[in-house]
Amino acid sequence: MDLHNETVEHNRAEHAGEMHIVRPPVYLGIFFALLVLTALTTGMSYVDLGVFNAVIALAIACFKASLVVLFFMHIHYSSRLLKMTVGAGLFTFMLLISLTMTDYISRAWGRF
Amino acid sequence: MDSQAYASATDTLPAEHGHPPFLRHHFESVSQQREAANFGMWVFLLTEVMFFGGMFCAYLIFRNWYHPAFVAGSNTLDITLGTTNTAVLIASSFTMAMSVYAAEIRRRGMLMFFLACTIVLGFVFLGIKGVEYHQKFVDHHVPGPSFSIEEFVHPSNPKALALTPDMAEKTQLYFSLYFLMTGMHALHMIIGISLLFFLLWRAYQGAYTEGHVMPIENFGLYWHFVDIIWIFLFPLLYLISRYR
Amino acid sequence: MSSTIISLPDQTTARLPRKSYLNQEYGLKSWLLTGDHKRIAILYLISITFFFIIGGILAGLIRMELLTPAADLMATDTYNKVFSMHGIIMIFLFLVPSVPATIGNFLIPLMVGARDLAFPKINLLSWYLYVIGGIFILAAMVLGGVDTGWTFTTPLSTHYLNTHVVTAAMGIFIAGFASIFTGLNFIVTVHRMRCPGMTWFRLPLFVWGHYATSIIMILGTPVLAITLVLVAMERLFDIGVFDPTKGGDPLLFQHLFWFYSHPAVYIMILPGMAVISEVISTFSRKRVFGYTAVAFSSVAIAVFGFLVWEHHMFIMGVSQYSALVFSLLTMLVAVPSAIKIFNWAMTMYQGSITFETPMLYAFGFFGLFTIGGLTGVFLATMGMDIHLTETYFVVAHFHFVMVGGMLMAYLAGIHFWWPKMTGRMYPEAISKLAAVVTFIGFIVTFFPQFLLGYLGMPRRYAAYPADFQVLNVFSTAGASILGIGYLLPLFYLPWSLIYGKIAGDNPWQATGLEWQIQSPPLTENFVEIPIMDHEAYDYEWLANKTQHEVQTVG
Amino acid sequence: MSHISPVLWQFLVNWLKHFAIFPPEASTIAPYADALYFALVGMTIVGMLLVGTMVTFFAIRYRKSNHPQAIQMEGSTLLEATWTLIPLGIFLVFFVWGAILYFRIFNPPANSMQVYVVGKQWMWKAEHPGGQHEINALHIPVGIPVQVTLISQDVFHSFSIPAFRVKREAIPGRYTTVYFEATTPGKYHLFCTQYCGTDHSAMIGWIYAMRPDDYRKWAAGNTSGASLAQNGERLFAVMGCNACHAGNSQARGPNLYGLYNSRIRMTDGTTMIANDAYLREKILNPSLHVPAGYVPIMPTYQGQISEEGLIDLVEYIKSLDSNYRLTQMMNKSELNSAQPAPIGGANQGPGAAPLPGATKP
Ligand code: HEA
Ligand code: HEA
Ligand code: HEC
Ligand code: CUA
Ligand SMILES: [Cu+2]
Repeated sequence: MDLHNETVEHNRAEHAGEMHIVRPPVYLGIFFALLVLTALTTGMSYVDLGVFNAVIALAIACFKASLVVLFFMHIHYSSRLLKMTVGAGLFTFMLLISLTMTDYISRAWGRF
Repeated sequence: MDSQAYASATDTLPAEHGHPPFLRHHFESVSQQREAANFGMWVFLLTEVMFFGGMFCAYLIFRNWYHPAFVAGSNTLDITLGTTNTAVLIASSFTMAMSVYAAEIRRRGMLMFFLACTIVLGFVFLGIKGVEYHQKFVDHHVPGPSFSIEEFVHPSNPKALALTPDMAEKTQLYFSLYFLMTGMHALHMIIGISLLFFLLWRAYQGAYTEGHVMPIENFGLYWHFVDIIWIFLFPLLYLISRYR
Repeated sequence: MSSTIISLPDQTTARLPRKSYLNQEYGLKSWLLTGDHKRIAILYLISITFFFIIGGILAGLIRMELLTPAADLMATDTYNKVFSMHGIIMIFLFLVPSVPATIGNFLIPLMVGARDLAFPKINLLSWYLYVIGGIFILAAMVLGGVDTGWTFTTPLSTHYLNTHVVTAAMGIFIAGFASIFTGLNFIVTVHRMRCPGMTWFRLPLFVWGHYATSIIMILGTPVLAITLVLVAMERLFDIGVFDPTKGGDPLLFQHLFWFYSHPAVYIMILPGMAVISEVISTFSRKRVFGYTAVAFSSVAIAVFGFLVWEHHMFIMGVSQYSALVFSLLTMLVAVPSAIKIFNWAMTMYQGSITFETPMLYAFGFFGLFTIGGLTGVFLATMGMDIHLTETYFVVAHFHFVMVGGMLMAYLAGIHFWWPKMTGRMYPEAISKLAAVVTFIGFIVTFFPQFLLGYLGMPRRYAAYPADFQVLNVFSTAGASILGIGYLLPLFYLPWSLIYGKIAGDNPWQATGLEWQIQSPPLTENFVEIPIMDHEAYDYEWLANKTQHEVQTVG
Repeated sequence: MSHISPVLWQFLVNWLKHFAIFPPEASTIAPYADALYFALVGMTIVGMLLVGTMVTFFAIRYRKSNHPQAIQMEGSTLLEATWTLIPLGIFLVFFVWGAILYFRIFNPPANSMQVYVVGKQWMWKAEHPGGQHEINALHIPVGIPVQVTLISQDVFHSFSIPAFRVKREAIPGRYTTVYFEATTPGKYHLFCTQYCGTDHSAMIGWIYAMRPDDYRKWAAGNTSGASLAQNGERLFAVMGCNACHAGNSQARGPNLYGLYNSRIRMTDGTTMIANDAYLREKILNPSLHVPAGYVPIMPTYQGQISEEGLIDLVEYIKSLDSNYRLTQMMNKSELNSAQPAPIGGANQGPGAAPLPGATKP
């Protein structure tokens, strides 16, 4: 039962080694970064930047989310498959939003 | 081909030799099982992304249509509580990450400590959320028959911008989305906390510190995901044009 | 017609294998708590057949009502409930799980050389969710019905009906999670459970098709779930997101619903296409022509399928510019289907073709799906859609693709793998008859509906102007023929469980891994995990394989 | 006859009486739609023939008894490219063709006659600018482009005239439009094609396409006395709109003369065109878009005014625009004059202007 994929090159990379163990200092660093970013985003919302308020708030949120995904959720250390899975989710989510928006944005154009 | 040969062969199916007890029969190795579970969890999180995606889509549209109402609605939320809650949730994410670490280095006590921390922080979050919900009830800002736009048409705070009644009506939409999104998020938290109790109990029995870290890791992924949702909900719901 | 390809063992001596997944354990409990993907597939098979019969009876009622122009058989609101339940049951409880949850569930681990799906418990959970969802929907039906149509159009479904909308929506919500879990299992299994040597491009096209389907299941279905939650919230708490009087937008519902429901139509066809690939290859005794093109076209359909949903809303007041974008994208998504059709046709070129029942169903699929798909192009053509939308033309289109395409493929698959699932052959002559009757009945039922549609007969009408009657009578007459066609397998397949000939391991002399093991298979599928050392559909390998050599099983 | 069952008998009679497989072509759009339809049918036949002959021919030629040994092959990039690109090309042609037709149907010419249709469960209420109201029927002149402005009072409905090959959804809360120009006088089906509840299949009616003079006669005989714009003017006073929109410089609200179809600057810098939808939106949700230079003090009339009332108001405000008045008013005065139309067509005596479009070649 132990013929463990010796012949298969495609599984080799994914099987390579045990899973990476992330050390507490990294977690701690991310934790503080997230706290700082939370303070930052709250602070920024008190400054009037017009449309850029929303843009910056979202940019910071995206950055925070990436930190969580990459380090807390170990994607930084994971196989390409998992990276692509995350990408696929993001992509489909963007499809839902952006293609729906083609309707909402252009409804007011022209005569209609 | 002689199928009998195969059938009889099963009688002498090789017994599980030397495999850890948690290795399920249909997997060939521990790492295969672990990677399958890990990948499966990620695929499940994809479905969660799309689940929340529908609500984000609705939010985006109405926020653009009724921006003043959303600003007004957002400004009634308590920013201190909101920010605190964000910090609490991030902290719980951190303790959860530490739990994973504890399981990986096989420290039962440490694992249990961090799981317990996560549970406590989870409850703190829900508690604060409960306080916020309660405020909304008191203010008649829960969509439904008792919803009142009074506050938005004649704001008690002289600095706040008064809305015309028709726009003020739209704040109800804001609060609908607010309750829907935070409610869905809270539901995920409640499910998560229930699971945490189970994990804590199993950790106490020593289930995860013998190399079988997968359940902890996977739960960690779930918990971080719930955190991420909040990371987006917070600026979207609380931080619209606070400078007003 | 010669049936030479069937190579059954000598019936006088042949026995079913002493041990198989069917007799590993006995008792109801061993079935209801099983983790075995094959048993779960059988559970699914039984339950979807149950729902198909209910859906079919409802279809019969629809056609009976439409025999005459007046609403005389039933009141209009009854009719509305009948077609709503017909649509809901047929789509969510029959067609979506049809091939994936039965045939796919049974075969994917066998085909990739695994002992089971990655998560057997989740697989079982999926079946329970399906059953619970089904019970909800049946409850909604028994308690008084739902009359929203399967599309739940707001604000009709949220504010203007007092039927059991929430119950039905929750049923679909739950059944939706059954579908998500099936898809999740398939994806993980295909990625993580392939046996040594089973590279991506050695996978049978059946697996590719299901992989593509699973992508849609996991990415699309949650959006349906949240949409139904919103509908329920709107009904229960009046939250207003779909209510124009509160500033909400009913079109948002359409966007979210069709974001799932268009890709869902590909959930409903890709597994069928997956079956056809296997059938055509086996009975032409040739590797599928352009394997990579067929494999990638499945994935292309799955991905592009997410980009076209607005073609269901062309006249609903969406922006004309965005309609333009979606029409264009719809044209693009039609292309991979064409690629597949041509590749299958070319597979037959220089083959050595026999006409077994699965092959006859596959021929049916060819004709009917091509018509159905090309009429989809009519609908994707914006200006034409204005006239055709919401008429019987659409009804005909989707029955051609769903019934003529997917249901035919499903029946092809059931017949094709029946010997593997049960160890016995179905009766060949009568099943060929059933295939032919189904085809003829189908054409008579649904072809007139294209004409009706162009004449302008609206769908979801209990009563209609007398001008349309002649064609409707044809359609009803056809439906009775069709009903007989579907009834036949319902009798002879169970019959064959006891009286059918013993099939042996590989009655079709097919190349797939699943055919190299005993039928019915063992609970653990393989005695030893096989090592794949050849391409899919390698008939030379099969021919060279001596009787007692067992490359694929160890 | 007793041996023939009643159903079968009815069937036979019906067969003879109206065995239609093709709807009448009764609008200027219909020939375009039919041309596209036949082209698409042609594509289907070609596609079917192609696939059908391939499959049948191979099935016969390479059946096992004839061709016992299959010859293996991989694939062919050339063939693959052929059957990717050719269908793609064909589909793209239809995309362009269909898009042209779509824009033709949904973008009426500027001089078209206005009709308003309100859908509600389960009836169609049509209103002509001249004040004629009808239920489940619509009388229209042939040879004149008619723009139907649709709205629903409750759920989605869909306004479908198969003989004209046009259809458009009536949406709650928003105007949609569709236009057609009938060519052949006659009586045509009007259907509600969007499922809208219990009596969806009873929400049907007739379109009466009439020669212009017949139409005029009909219009004259059915007017309720006041035109939509006149009703709207009354409402404008009753609802107190006058108070702010008096049209003078002291007024608190903007002057509405000439507003229709003009381009307006908003406070947020964007511009909008004051079309029907804008006017309706303004009355219900005035603070959604605020014209530059004004404070949003206008009250909302949401819930105080029916869809019909809104249509009256909108029509009134539209009539304040001289261009619009020019194309429509003549038509209206024509209808109000209630004189029998002289033989010879649309052009009438002094004072009455021709029907818009009647002079079209
Ligand atoms: C299995 C399900 C299924 C499948 C596969 C499809 C496939 C397609 N569908 Fe269909 N569709 C439905 C199920 C399905 N549909 C349902 C259920 C509805 C109605 C929902 C409701 O309102 O209730 C619907 C409605 C529907 C509409 C909306 C109609 C309306 O309401 O106004 C449209 C519009 O674009 C459309 C288009 C298409 C297209 C372009 C394809 C394409 O994918 C088809 C591609 C296939 C081919 C094109 C055939 C193969 C091609 C060839 C062999 C090439 C021929 C050769 C030459 C041209 C040279 N469909
Ligand atoms: C998988 C999907 C599926 C399948 C298989 C079918 C199968 C059939 N459908 Fe269905 N249909 C839909 C999906 C499907 N349909 C959907 C989604 C709608 C839209 C609903 C909506 O508008 O919301 C629809 C709508 C629909 C309509 C339009 C209703 C309307 O708009 O007013 C009609 C009308 O003819 C129809 C007919 C049929 C017929 C005759 C069959 C036949 O193929 C069925 C034949 C099968 C049997 C008859 C069962 C086998 C026989 C028995 C079990 C014996 C007992 C039976 C009798 C005694 C009759 N269907
Ligand atoms: C209290 C005063 C007031 C009343 C009453 C009022 N309006 Fe207005 N109206 C305004 C003001 C101020 C504006 C410009 C600012 C805005 O859009 O809110 C306006 C804008 C408009 C516009 C848009 C004009 C443009 O240039 O874009 C229309 C159309 C309109 N009103 C119609 C009506 C109708 C119809 C009524 C009655 C049913 C009505 N108004 C009643 C004050 C009023
Ligand atoms: Cu109104 Cu259907
Ligand atoms: Cu579609």
